[in-house]
Parts: sequence; C-alpha cells; structure tokens
Amino acid sequence: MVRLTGKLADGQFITRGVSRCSTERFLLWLAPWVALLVFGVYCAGLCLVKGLNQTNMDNRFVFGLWIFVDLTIIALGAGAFFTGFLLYILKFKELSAVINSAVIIGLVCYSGAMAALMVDVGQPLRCWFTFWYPNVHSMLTEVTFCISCYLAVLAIEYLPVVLKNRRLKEIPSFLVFEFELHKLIYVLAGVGTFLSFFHQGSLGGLFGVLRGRPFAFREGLMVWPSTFFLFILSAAAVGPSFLILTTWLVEKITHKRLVKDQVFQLLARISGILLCVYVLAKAVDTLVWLNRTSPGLGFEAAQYYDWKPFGTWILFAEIVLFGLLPALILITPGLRARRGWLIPATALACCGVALNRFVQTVQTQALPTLSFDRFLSYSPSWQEVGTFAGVLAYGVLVYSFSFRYSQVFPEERELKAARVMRLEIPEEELVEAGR
Amino acid sequence: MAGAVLTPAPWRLITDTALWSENWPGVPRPARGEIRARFTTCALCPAGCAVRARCVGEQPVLLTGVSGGLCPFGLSAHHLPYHPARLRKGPVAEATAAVAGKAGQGIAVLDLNPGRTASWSYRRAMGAMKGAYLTPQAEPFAYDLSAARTVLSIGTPLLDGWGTPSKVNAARPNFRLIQAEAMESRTAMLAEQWIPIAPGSESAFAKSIPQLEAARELSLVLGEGPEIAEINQRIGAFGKTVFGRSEAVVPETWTREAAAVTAFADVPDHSIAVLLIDETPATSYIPWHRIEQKLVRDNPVVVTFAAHRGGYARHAQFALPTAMYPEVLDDVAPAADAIRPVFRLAAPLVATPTGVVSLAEFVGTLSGVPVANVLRERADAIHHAGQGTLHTYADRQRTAVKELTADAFWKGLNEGGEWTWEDAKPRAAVMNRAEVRPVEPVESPADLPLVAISEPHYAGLVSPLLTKLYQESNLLLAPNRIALHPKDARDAGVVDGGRAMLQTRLGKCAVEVTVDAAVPAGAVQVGSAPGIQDVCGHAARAKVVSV
Amino acid sequence: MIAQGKTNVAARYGMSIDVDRCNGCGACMVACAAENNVPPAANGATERTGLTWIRVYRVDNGGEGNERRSAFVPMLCQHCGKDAPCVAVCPQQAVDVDPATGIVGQMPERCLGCRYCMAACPYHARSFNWSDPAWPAGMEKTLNPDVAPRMRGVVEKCNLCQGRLHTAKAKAAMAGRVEIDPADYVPACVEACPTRAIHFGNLNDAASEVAQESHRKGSFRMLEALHTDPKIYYQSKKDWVRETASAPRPGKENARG
Amino acid sequence: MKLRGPIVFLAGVLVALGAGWAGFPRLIYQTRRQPVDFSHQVHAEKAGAKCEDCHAYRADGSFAGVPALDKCSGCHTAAMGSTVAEKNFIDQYVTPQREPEWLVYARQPENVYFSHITHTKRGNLKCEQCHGNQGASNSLPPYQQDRISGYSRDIWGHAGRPAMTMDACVACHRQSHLEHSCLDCHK
Repeated sequence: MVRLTGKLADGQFITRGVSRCSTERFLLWLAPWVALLVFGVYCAGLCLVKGLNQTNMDNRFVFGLWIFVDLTIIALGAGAFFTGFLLYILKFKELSAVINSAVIIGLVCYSGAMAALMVDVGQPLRCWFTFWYPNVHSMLTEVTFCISCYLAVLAIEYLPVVLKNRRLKEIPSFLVFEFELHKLIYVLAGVGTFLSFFHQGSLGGLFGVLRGRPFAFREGLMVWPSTFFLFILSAAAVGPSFLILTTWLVEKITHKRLVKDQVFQLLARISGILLCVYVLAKAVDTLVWLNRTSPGLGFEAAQYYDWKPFGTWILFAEIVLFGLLPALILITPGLRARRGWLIPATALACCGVALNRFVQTVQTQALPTLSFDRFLSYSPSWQEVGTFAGVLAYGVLVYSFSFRYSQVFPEERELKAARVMRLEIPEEELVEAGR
Repeated sequence: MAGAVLTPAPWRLITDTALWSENWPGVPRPARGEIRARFTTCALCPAGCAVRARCVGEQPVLLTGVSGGLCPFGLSAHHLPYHPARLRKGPVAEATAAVAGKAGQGIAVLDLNPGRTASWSYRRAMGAMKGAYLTPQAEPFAYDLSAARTVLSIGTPLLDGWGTPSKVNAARPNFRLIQAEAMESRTAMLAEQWIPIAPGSESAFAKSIPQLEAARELSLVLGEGPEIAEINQRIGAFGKTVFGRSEAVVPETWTREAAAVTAFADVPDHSIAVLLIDETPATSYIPWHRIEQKLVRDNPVVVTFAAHRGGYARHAQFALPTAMYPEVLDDVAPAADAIRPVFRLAAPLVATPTGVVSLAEFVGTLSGVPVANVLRERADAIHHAGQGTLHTYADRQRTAVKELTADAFWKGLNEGGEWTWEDAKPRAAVMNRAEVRPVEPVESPADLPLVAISEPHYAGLVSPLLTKLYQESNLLLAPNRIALHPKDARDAGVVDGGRAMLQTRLGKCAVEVTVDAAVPAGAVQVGSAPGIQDVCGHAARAKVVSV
Repeated sequence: MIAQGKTNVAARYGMSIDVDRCNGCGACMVACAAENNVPPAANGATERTGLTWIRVYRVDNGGEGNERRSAFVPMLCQHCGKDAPCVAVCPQQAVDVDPATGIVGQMPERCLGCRYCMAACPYHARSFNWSDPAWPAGMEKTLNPDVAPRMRGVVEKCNLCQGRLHTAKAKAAMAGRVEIDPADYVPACVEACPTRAIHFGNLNDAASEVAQESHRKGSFRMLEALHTDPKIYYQSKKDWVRETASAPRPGKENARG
Repeated sequence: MKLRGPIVFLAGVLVALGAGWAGFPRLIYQTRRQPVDFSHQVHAEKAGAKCEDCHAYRADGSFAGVPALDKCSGCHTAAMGSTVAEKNFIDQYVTPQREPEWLVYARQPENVYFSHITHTKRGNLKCEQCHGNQGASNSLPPYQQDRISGYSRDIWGHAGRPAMTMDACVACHRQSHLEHSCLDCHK
C-alpha cells in the first residue's frame, strides 16, 4: 500500500505525455550513483579534514587530476553557454530542443568543478579573500569571478527547467516567477555568454601566462596569451559535440528518441566548422610557439618531446587525430548524417579537448625547467579519484532527476507521439505512458 | 536574510573563521620574551666549534657559529633534548646490581669519544679496579694542514667536517688536495684532483703511493690503515705536518692512577665480563659482532650509557639514559688537527633532565675514585700551569691565563671560552709498529656482487630537522639508506625511494634505496645507521634484495 | 600625525653564491628551517612533499665514470625583479615585491592554498604545507618568536629572513638611526654557511660585496633568458657549472638516474 | 491581504537585525576577568609613573609589554594603600611569587610584527593614539574574547576605542605613504 502511494506520488511529478521507467527501476539506476556520490563525499571529507596530504600532489605537481578534470569538464560544459548564445543571440531556433539539456550539463559541470576546486585549495575557509582582496592581474581571479557569477546565471537558467515540473507548475506564484524569468532569459543568455567566453579564455590564460613555464607560455594580444582565445574556440567547438554525445547517450540508455535528427546535424555542423577553425589556429599557434616563443625564453622546443612518454606523438594526437579528423567528419554532410560516423567523431573531438587540457596542465608540470632537474611523474591517489568520481556521480544524479521530473527535451513528446502512431506499441507501455 | 546582512553577525563570522584558520589547534605559538645571547662550545664532535645561542629567556632557539658557520648537526643541537628517540629512563638499580655481581671479573669501559676529561675519569676508575679502558682505535697523530702544500687524502672527508672545519677552511687556499676515493664525495668534488679508485682498494692504493708521480710533492697523506703512518714517515711529514696528538694539562695524580689506553681491536677475544659503554656523543660506532667477540661466553654484562635508543641500547642488557650536549657540562676532546693543547667546556644551554646517569659517576662510585669535580680540577691544573691564553667568545678577547684568577678562568670557560696554548711545542709523532688490524676475509663476489662504501660520518642522534637533508631533499644519504647505481638497482629489482634488504655474510638489514648515478657500478653506498653498520662495514661485500 | 620618516633609498637585497666553495653540507637548509620555524618532515614526506625554503641540488656535468664532475647548487627563492612570475598570478595578493627592499614576500595568512604561484615558479622555490605542522613534544619551545609558524594548506618560501630585517630596523630605531646596520641583517643561511659560500647584501649599494661580485666574471643567474631578473647571483670558474643555469638541452633525457 | 507579504518580510528583517546586533555579540564573545583589579589612574597619579616606566623597551629596541611580577613587587612587597584589590594582589601573586596571567587587549595575532619603538621614536606617535585613554582609566574593562578567533574585542575598536585591526594600520600607513609590502608588518 505504501509502495503504491509512493509510486503514485512519484508518477504525479513526471511530465505529462512522456514515459518514464518505474520507480523501482529508477531507484535501481540511482543506487550505484548514490553510492559513488557518498564515496566521493567521504574522499573529499578526508582531504578537507586531514589536509591535502591525502592526495598524491606535491610541491612539483601542485595541480593534479582535479585541475585536469576541472578544465576538461568546464570545456565540455561550454555547450551550455554556446547553445544559449546560438539560440538567444544568433536565433538558431532549432536549438531550443537541446537548450535545457545544455543548461543542465553546464550547471553540473560548473558546480562540480567548483566543488572540486574547493577541495583542491588548501584553505577553503579563505575562499572569499579572492573577492575581498582580488588581484586583478591574476588569471585565477578572472576565473573565480567569472565561474562563480556564471554559476549563478546557470542556476537561474536552470530554475525554469525545475519549475516546468508538472506539480510545481500548479503553484501559481512559481508560474508567475517562471514567466518573469523567461523575459529575462535574453539578458541572462547575454551575460552568461560574456562571462563564460571570458572565463574559458581565462582558464586558457591560466597556464598560458606562466612565463616561468615556457612549455605552457604563449604570446598573445594585450594581456591575454593565445591560449586564451584557443580555449574559447575549442570549448565552443566541442560544447555542441558533447551535447550530441550526451543526448545520444541518454537516448541509448532510455531507449527513446529525444531530439530530431536535424538538431543533431545542426550541432554537428557548427561543431565541425568551429573545430576546423580551431585546428587551424592551434596549428599556427604551435608553430609560432615552437619557433619563436619558446626559443626566445632560452628553451629549445625539441627538449620538451625528449621525455618519455610525452613524445611528439602527443602533438600529432592533439592536432590531427583528435582535431583535424573529427573536424573533417563533422563538416562532411554525408558522414555526419550517419550515426556510425557522427558519434565517434564527437567522441574524438571531446577527447581532443581533454588531451589539450591534459597537455596544458599535467605535461607542463612534468617537464623540468632547471637543467639539473628531473622529469616528474604523478598518479592520483584513490582519494583524488574518489572525489572526482563523486563529482561524476553528482552530475549523473542531477541529470537523471531533471530528466525524469522535468521536460528536458521539449521534442520528446512530439517524437514519441510520432513513434506511437508509426509502431504498434505493446499495451503495458501505453498504460505507463498514460500515467 | 536581508536584515542579517545589515548586522555585524555574518561579517564577524566569516572574518572569525578566516582568523581561526590562522590559529587553529595544531599551530604552536612560539614563546615570547627577552632575547639574549649565550655562548658555549659544541660537544658533538672534537672540532668543538664556538657556539652563540640565541635564547628567549633561558631557552635557546637558534645556534650559530661565533666566527663562521656551523655544521648542520651542530646548528640544530638545541633540538636534541626533545628528540622522540631519547632514552629517558632505564634500569639503573638493576644495572648497578648486575655489575656489582660480577665484581672481580674482567671489567672494561669502552669510550667512543675519547680524549675528554671524562675519559680520564674512566681511566682512573679502571686503574683502581684493574679494568681496561678501551677506545675505538688508538689515534696517536695530529695533522697540521696549515703547513701542508700538497695533501693526498685516501677517502678522508677532509673538506666535509674533518678536524676543525674553521682551521681547514683557513688553510684550504694554501694546499693542493688530491682525493683518492671510490665515489666523488663532497671532498672529492672540491679537491683539485680526484683519483677514482675501486671501492675497497684503499689499502692497495696506499701501498702504491710511492710509485705515484705526485709522490715527491706530497707533504701529507691522510687515510685509514696502518700503512699511512709509514708513508707519512717516508715522505718526511713527521715533524712537519704530522705530530703527536696533544692534550691539555691534567692533574698529576690522574696520570698516576690511570689505566693504559687500549685499542678495542687489541683486546683478546672473550675476555670482558662487564662492559660499560659510553656512547654519547659518539663519533664512531663499532659493529656489535666485534663487541660480542670480545665478551666472555658465559653471561657477560653490557651496560650502555646512551642518550637514545638507536645504538647499543638495541643489544645491551642495560641501557641507561644519559645527558648529552647541550644539557650537561662536559669538555671537548681535541680534534685530529689539534697539534697544540686546547681545552674547551661545553656549558649546558638547557637544564639537565632528571633521571639521567653518567658513566663517570657510575664507575666513580664503583671504584671509589672521586669524579664529582673533575672539570674544575683540570681547569685549575691548567690555570696552575699558567701557560696559554683564554679566548672568550662573547667579547672575542684573548687573555693570558697568567692574568686571570682561577675563578675567573673557570668562569670564562663556562661562559663560552677556549683555552689554547699557541706557543706550545708540538709533540713529536711516534710510530706505533705494534698495530695490527684484523683483515676482513675475502669474500666471493658471486653471491655478494656489491662492495660497500660507507658514509664517513656517524652521528648518533640528530635533530628532527635533519629530515631537511635526509628526507625532504637527497643532499645527505640518510642513515637508514643505501645508494645504488641505476644499473645495479635494475639488476636488484629495486627502485628509487623503495624498500630493500641489505644482505652481507653477517646478516640482513632493512634499508631504503636511493638510485644515484654518482655511485660507481658494482658498489653500494651505505648509510651510517648502527643497524647497517652492524652488518655492513666499509669494503664489505653485500647484496641488495628487493622486498 | 605620523612624522614623515625619511624614506630610505630603495634597497635591492640579493645574494652571491660561490658554487665552487659549496661543499653541500646542508647547514643552510637546517639553519633556515630553524630560523623560520619550518617543521621537520611530516610522516612520509619526500623531497617532493617536504618543506624547505632553500634546497641544495647536486648537479653534474653528465659524464660517466672518471669524466663525471659534480657540484652543489643551493637554490632558494631567486627574488625576481618587479615582474616576478609568482606575483601576478596570485588571485588574492598574498605575494608581493617590496619596492623598498626588492624582497618577494609570501603571506601565508592571506594564502588560499591554490598553489598557482608554485606552478608559475620556474625555480621550484616554493613549498606547500601538505600537512599540519608538527614538532616532537617539547621542541616547540625552540621556535623562533620572530617568525610565525604557518598552518596547513598554505604556500611558504624564502623571504630573506624578514624577521631579522624587522629586528635590525627596531634596533636602528632604538639608536635613532634611519638606515639599518648591514651587519644586523644577515639571513640565517648566509650566517650558517661554514665555507662562506654565500654573500648577502644590497645590490644597489655599489660598494657592497654582492654588488661587486654580481659584476665579476663567472657570475651568472639561473634561467636568465626568462627575464625574471633574479637577485640571487651564482658564480663559478667552471664552464660546465655555469651552463647548468640555462634550460635543459634536447637529448639529455634521463641523464640523472 | 496584499500587505501580508511585505509585513512578513519586514518582521523577518527586524528579527534578523535584532539577533545580529543584540544577540550575536553575547553569543560570540566570552567575557573574562583580569586577574587583578588594576588602576592605571592610581599609578599615574600617586606613583607619578609614565607609560614607559612600566611598559619598557629593552636595549635591542624590543618592547617588554606588560611588566612582569618583579616590577610590581618592587613597590608592592607590602600593602601601600588600603584597597582590597591591592591586598588580593599581594596575597595571591606577590607573596606566592606567581605571575598574574594578564589578558592583553591589544595582543596581536602571531603573524603580526609590530615594533613599538619604530612607532613612538621614529613615527612620534603617542601611546594614546592606538591604546586610547587606557592610561587614565581607573579600572580595567572586561576582556571580551571572541570564541572562534580567540582575539579580544578591543582590537576591533568598539565603544569609542581606537581600532587595532589591519585596516586601521593600513589606513594610517597609507596616509603617511609608508605602505610598502605585507612583510613590513607581518612575520
């Protein structure tokens, strides 16, 4: 009896016209992720209570797994701002099909990154110092300001997604609030776009400004090194790819069609074009750096690739394998129309941006700067991996809840209706759909 | 919310939490007080460097040299009273009873820091009890670097804490140094010439010196082993750079009462029934198996007077806690380059801990020889002789002893001062031909492929801050470490920073491994920990096994 | 209100380290730790997780066997010029260059522990407090009252014994002087060095030993091509030692162990 | 009906204001008593003591702060007046030679370096400029200790006292163009 009411209550929150799995299955799906989240919180707690000696970071590898993950997930989460930019500013109306998903992914990535950052710093209690005593010359100040502001924007953007829940909609003041919020969405999108363009750049600048690390140092425009712009470009290019990848993944997991194919095609085209531009810019940047910037600081670029395992293959992988190749697939309409090409290409593009962030952070720290210094290696401790796993679990949980109880994909109902008409659907599924 | 923001509460709270992050439990607060300087002499090794202690109230917080620097061990000696490995209590009554129970059987004192006034107390007590007074090796010579032009050193750490570093540094610009050593040691690095020799071949190299091209120019040869004195005599160093070691005046009665000095190696096997060891502050360590060899088979009694648990306290039946520099008044033995008499007192900088015993008092009580006031007696004897000058550290004044009263002389020594007799005539060096050393049996290289190179320094107890050199950098080889050439490390299957077992014919010892290309292939550099020295001496054959 | 104190002519404190004299005994490292209340190694700390404001590196010419020659190079904060790589990156102004002394200062109480400055420093002169500082029971009595112990989770580094500069200034004020007596301000490592390999002084004072040595033949600075303008000068008569100041060379992989 | 929202809001604001201004200070500060009921005024007037007589400088320019018991027992071996406070002081501290554990209002955090001599001799500041009129007070104010940070409330300059916070230091240094670097005042 209790279970039945629970089921009913749960069902009442699910959006009308879409089908969702049973409460039991949903709970079963949640269980491992909750366990992982608990483990992640435990790991993070260890680091906070006992100190960062719980990690394998050290005075030479001052940043570890977390900075790499933070940079990567923020780059992947760029789909949020870029889709918003395309939809609200450049008026690509088709993208309203994925904007909610993009916002959720953005929120998850940004809040996850912030959470990891709070564990990563030695004195989390002093985090407000950055706002109170900011050093305006520091890229990290820019990053902190922009990320926290943008996180606030994302949270506001996420509110309508929550408020679209069937039961919450019944509360009139929420409806009014949502309506008011909707009027603001263009402003929010504008502000969000500016903030996130800026901090993607600042994240790029983070290592690009390190004059003492010629492997990462880049020349640039005004105060910003070239990586500032490359990071914006790569994040913008890969954001839509990641959106395709996640949407496809959700479709596979839920066995549903959620988005029309032309949306995928549009995203893929945008991603492909931007990726082409990025690869070109990256290639030019690399050549300038190899031949001018680095030798200018007394560092012959050849020595960077002397240290195993980071040979020149890593350059090739970054630019050609994970850059040019997916770019070419994504701009070729015949190839991207087929899932067998589209999905691997988006995956490659995502790997490319991850590799780029890896090279910028981890490889930079591994390479010696003093002639009598050694090449260093680092592998994360289980506490670090656990914390990161917790962030991942948190993301999956937020997405799962949003997907179940809110209308993440507006086209889902339409596509489902089409599917029901086209196919003979077994009865029980119809019954479930009717709930 | 809005209201709360307008009150001081949230702002106070975030400020307070930030302030709390500055002084949360676990961050100690240094005591404040008046800063004063006190002076003493470092008694950790015979160099006896003058020390200026910066004190807050009575508590020393920083030691510095008076003229020039100090070695890292001396610099941090004021931490030693708080070392976690300190021995703080021991079975004094039981040890006394056990020793008394063996009355009349062969008793001996092993003095690991000979040449002090306490050493005379041991000798007098042993004289009264017909016991033996033993030192690691009878070292009759003193060397004068200031008169040397070309020095050949066979593995001596000449520029790395040998003798009196300030004297060595002063003489350094005037002599050429040739260092023959298996590894490029600290001394070899700064030497004008480094002759790499095979590890363990020091003796063979010494024998070949007369054939060397540079032999004619040599003014001094330094090294271990009986052949060195002979070579020095042959190159005419005796009377120029090699002299007999000098000691400050001792009261005449002492010399009459004292037992002779016996080198430990010269003691017949299985002859000691009661062995009393003074190992603080020790400047060398004799492996336990050598000591065991000298003890009677039937129920010997070994009592060690130690400041820490790491040395003979691991083997002896009784380990009694003893005070050490800088918590006890003691004098400092003359160094290897003391060609003229010198007398220095290490006045305590902190209070002597309770519950400690001293070997001098122990044997004094046993033998009935009065030892309570020996330092003052000796200072009075020096004063009575009326030679030399007192150099006080605080004001850097030199005063002739003749101008001082006995009390003023004593006070000057206690407040940081050094008595020297600069115009004394150095004693002539006397060849001691009777010296015979046990030769290590030749071992087969097949099962023990490596040859050991041992660290020159033995520091019994070191400040916890020495982790800066041993652990937080790889500047010094930590006492419990060994270093291997990368190739040998690969063969042994061990990695840098890993753990391993060091194995010799005498036994095994757990060690940590440093992989260092500076160690020659086929050799293993071993740390100075007593545990390692117990199984692996210099030139011993060894094997490293991964665990 | 406050009488306008006569402003000192800006000093540029720096060092001149004679590599040919250093015997690698480590007295500087221990003296520095004792002076600046740096705790002993926490459990399991290694050369990469330990705390030391000055580190003596053993460097070599890369030769094998008899060809091998080594030297010791003490590395501390190089106190770069105005545009020190670490200053600009700190998000909350915990790092600054004192215009009056040229000392690059690190404020542990302002530090967030983000370690960005450590990534920025090409000399690896900074250490992070990975653990709570811990001294054996009783040893906290030996702490220097002129330097505040740091807490866990912050970055620390050499500040040329700022505590001694404070004391020297107070002494000068007591005597009614404006300028400090150079003999009153000598960092602990300089004072501790048994071979007198380190000299310290004001580089802006042409008469000082360091200023003269910095212009002498054989004087060099670490990674000069980075234009960090360090105030720590080194000198050696050996060519190969001077070459260690430049960046790693291609093809030198695994030259050291 | 329309007014209900704003009323609730205002009430909330008032409650929060009250809690923040009135309740919070009681909660966060713990009041501790000084060991001795000491009167600066009596010492200044009757003994004619100047600040430096008791709060002295040492030869190296460091500041000795609150005097040790030796200084007090120089005069107070036996009662000089007839107050209860003095009698208690002698009975509890002078006779058993126990150092009173004074609570120092101006005690700065461990990381602060403050040189009195530089400020009084080179800067020509009067004691009162930072310490207020402490020297003329007849009794010691209660020592209010922050429960979290452990510092005295007086540092923050409440109730008409001059503040001794970093902001106060910086303001004065900025005014006199003596603001150089963090390490000038931190250690």
